Amino acid sequence: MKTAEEIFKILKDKFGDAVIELKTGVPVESYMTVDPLKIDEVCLFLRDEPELKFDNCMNLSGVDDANGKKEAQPDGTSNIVGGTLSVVYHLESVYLKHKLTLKVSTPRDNPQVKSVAEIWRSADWNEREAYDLFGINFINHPDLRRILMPYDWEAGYPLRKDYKNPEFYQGMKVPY
Amino acid sequence: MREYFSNIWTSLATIAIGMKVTFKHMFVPAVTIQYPDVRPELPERERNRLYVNMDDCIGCDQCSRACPVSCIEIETVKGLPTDDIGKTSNGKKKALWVTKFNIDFAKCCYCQLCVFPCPTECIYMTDVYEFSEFERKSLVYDFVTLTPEEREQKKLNYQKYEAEKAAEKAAVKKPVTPPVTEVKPKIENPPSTETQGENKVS
Amino acid sequence: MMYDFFLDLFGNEILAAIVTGVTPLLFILLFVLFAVWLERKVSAHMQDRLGPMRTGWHGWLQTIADLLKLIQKEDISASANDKPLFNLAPILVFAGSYAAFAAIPFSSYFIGSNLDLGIFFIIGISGLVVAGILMAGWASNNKYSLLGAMRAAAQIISYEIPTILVVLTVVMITRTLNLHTLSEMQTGYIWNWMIFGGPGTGLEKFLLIPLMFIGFLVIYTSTLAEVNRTPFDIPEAESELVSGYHTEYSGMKFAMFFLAEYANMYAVSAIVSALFLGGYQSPIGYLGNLIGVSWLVPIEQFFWFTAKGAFFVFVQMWLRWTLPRLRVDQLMALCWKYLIPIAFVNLIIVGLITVL
Amino acid sequence: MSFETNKSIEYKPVVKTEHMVLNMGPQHPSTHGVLRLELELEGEIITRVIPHIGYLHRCFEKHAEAMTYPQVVPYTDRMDYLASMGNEFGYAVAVERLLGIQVPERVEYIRVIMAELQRIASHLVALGTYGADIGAMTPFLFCFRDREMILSLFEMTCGARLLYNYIWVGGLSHDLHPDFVRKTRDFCTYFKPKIKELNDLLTYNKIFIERTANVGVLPLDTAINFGISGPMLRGSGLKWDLRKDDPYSVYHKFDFNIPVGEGKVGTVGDCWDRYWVRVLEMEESLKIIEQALDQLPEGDVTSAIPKRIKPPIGQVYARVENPRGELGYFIMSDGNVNPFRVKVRAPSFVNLGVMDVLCRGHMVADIIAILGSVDIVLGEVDR
Repeated sequence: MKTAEEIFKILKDKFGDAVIELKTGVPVESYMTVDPLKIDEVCLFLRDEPELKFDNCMNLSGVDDANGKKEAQPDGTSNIVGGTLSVVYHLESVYLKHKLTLKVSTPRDNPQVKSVAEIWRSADWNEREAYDLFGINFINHPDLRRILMPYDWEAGYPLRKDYKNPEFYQGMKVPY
Repeated sequence: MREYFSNIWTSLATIAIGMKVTFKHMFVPAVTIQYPDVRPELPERERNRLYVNMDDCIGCDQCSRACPVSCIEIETVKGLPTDDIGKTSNGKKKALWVTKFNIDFAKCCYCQLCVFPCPTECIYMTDVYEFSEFERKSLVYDFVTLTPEEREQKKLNYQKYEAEKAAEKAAVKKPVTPPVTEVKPKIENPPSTETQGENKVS
Repeated sequence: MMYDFFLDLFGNEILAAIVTGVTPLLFILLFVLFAVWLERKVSAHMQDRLGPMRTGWHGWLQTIADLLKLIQKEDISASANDKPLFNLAPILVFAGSYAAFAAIPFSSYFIGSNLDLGIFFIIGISGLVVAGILMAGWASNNKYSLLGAMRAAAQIISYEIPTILVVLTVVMITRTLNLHTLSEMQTGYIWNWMIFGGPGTGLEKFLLIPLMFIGFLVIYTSTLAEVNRTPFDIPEAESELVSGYHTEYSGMKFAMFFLAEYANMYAVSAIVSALFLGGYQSPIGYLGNLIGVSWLVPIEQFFWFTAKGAFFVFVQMWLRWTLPRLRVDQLMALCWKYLIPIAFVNLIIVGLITVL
Repeated sequence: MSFETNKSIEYKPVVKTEHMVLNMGPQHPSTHGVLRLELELEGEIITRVIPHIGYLHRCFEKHAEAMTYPQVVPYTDRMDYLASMGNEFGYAVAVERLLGIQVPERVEYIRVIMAELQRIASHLVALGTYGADIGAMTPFLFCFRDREMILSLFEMTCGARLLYNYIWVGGLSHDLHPDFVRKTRDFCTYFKPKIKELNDLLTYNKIFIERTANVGVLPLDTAINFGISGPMLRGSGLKWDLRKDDPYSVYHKFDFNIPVGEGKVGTVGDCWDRYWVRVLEMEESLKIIEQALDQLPEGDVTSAIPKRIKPPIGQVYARVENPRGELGYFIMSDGNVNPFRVKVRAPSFVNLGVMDVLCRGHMVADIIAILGSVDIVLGEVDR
């Protein structure tokens, strides 16, 4: 059993700048920010290191940080330009019973995160879901398709904060 | 070989045990009830169709805001100072005409969230559960007790009153006066005879 | 038999033949009406339910209401169906099970045709059912139907073997294939039935009793499989193959399959009771003989035969609402690894006993 | 009737033949809702399973962003509609942790009773439909008969049978009905013999064992790597239950066992083990309910409900043991009355991901057995 600080120290020694910082003191949950393009290496280390042994990825969720600039559109809605999308990983060790929250942030215009689906298979569908609903591109994912939305959905990524309902889908009017 | 015969034996034995259970149940009284003839007794907290007691409704819009599916639509018009809108059962004077109180039961999710915030306990869930309709729009229930003409009238009255007030204001504003006097004419302003007549009818 | 009776009555061969042919059909229809209602009621009461209650007393008219509904239904046929086969299949399936009734002895007078090869004819003609089911599955042009039909064919053909082996065991003792003669041999009281060693006496009879019980269990299990009832309803396993070979059928064509299924249920029950439980013979003697009214005896026999058949149909239902279903490979394993060896060993032992 | 079941995961074809692609669902009697499975078959042997989900996607997460915190509760009901109390419980735990409030003891006890009753109800559906999938209809109706009694208890308490909106952030919508304790005790005594009857009728039935033992074996390391939780993980032999391993609410006060799969009739982690774990869990739930009823403290159940829920900026991941596994809520707050982001870690969603591994090399009929033992609720998979 290790605390987040100890884990952060181990990771910092091993990966240096790839592990950016440990945010503590925020309400309820502290988390560690990691470089999105190094996340797979960090995760593999976290899983295989005998004293960490994070063998279970409980949850993987995409988040739209909505911290970009809002650009008003002529039809009254607004688009968000710039800013970041994030992916939050909740890891846990079944045997050592400690938990860890990782967070990666990636630019909204070209969101790219290394996939951890090969490390924890539970991340496979969760990453597909994050891709489906946020448009985060998971590099090296074995099968990155839409999962909840129809495969031919073209109206964007629904959980982004500036998502607008399309008027038509496949020639059918959407709001019944 | 031994396994072979034990397999045959366990198969026959477990099948016989299962058949015994089902046979016993042939003589157990049925648990189903013949629904339209026999009706289940509903508990007192049953959550079915909503009912609004409009006598108590003060038009505060809290139920509508609490609703997660926005199935309650409320529109209110301020009563004129002279209007007698009536009192709620706990003795509060009402200040608003409720000109629209629609609940769309096609949307309602029967979560009871609207019931709790109501200050006068005038919206509550009843145990009426059979209210299917052939058309979806007939599931929109209108609870307002006023007739459509009256509702229009109330709106018009208030508009007229506002307009009069605005005109008054404008009239008062021309000679620059302190704001206190601005309110004063409102009270003194005699309501039109029309409104009074309308109120008597209602 | 029945044909001669009607020939005497009408004096016209064609009319007599038609009436003789239609009588089992009437019986099938009435029986199916009853059996479908019984199935519903049995399943309902086993599951602490009531079942149909509204149409008539305890819903006994429900089957007729269903029939009316099925007649009115649109006869849907998909564009990719093989139309001639698709239309032919339900008729063939029903014809197979209907033809089996020709040789079933309902009473000593009520036999469609008193064939010398009665039991052989029934087993042969039920083969038509397999052809019909295969046709239905193939013509539907539906993967589920095809899988169901393939399973059905494999299943029915496999299970014919233990059936025939057990029939052979019985035939070895009775030395006849004629179902009428076979039933007549089991006359008298309950201990003359084949399941209690048949009409013989002495040590041989007592040696035969356990073997006959085993044979009875084997043939009952395998006939259950031949008519696709749970636990062997794999061809139409509704949780896997939707409805198997009759997924694509609707309206009256579906009703034909339905009718054939229930008719088959009765047919196999009748065979089992004719072979082992004395056919139409009463276990307790006849009232007609007692009071000297000879025409009452065939009616009593008819009653006993129907009752025995209905009892086995009830047991089939009872099993259905108790047991889960097997998987297709387990079904085959049950047949080839268990039933056939048992039936075969049984056959040899019975053969030795009868020879000695 | 012991038949060699197909134990190998990889199927090696002997003759090169064309594969058949069979679509199972979204409208199929045994896909438990609108799940579509694309099966690649070699005869009747499965070479690949591709699940397609999303037919019931109702954008719970998007909805939640537009709702205030109390308004989300009725929506959580609709995810795992067979275990609504558990969903509400998880949500309440998450938001309370975010707000940092403590709820009265009585509330916690009532929540535990409700969650455990719901677990029994949910497992009854799981076991009953499992029997129906395998072909036995009678256990299905017996299970539903008993489940109705639990639903009546819920109806008495909060007025609804399925979608309760009962467990609120900080409290409960109603206190218990005066008759509740007595009737629940009656139910407990009524229900114990029914479990035995179910075992006689289905669990130990040879045909049922043949259909489920050694089928769909899920090894433990695979299970953990796939993030499997709940009875599936326990069926694979790991004593892992959030009620003990990450205690929330007042579960630490109760004495109960965590049943695990032991491979009693087959291999550890086969379908029968998963089924058996559920049967045993019902008994454990009864134990918890009885203890909770004995210790039930007095108090007010609505006193701790905040008037206005406005959590500080922050995030929380709270999880509870739902009947189907670990139900986690990841809630991000930006200090508004609406949650900024709600992500649900739905146990069915994660558990369904392992279908392909479980099914390879088995037959079409086994798909049904495996899917039934995974016990998914599509409302939760698609959210």
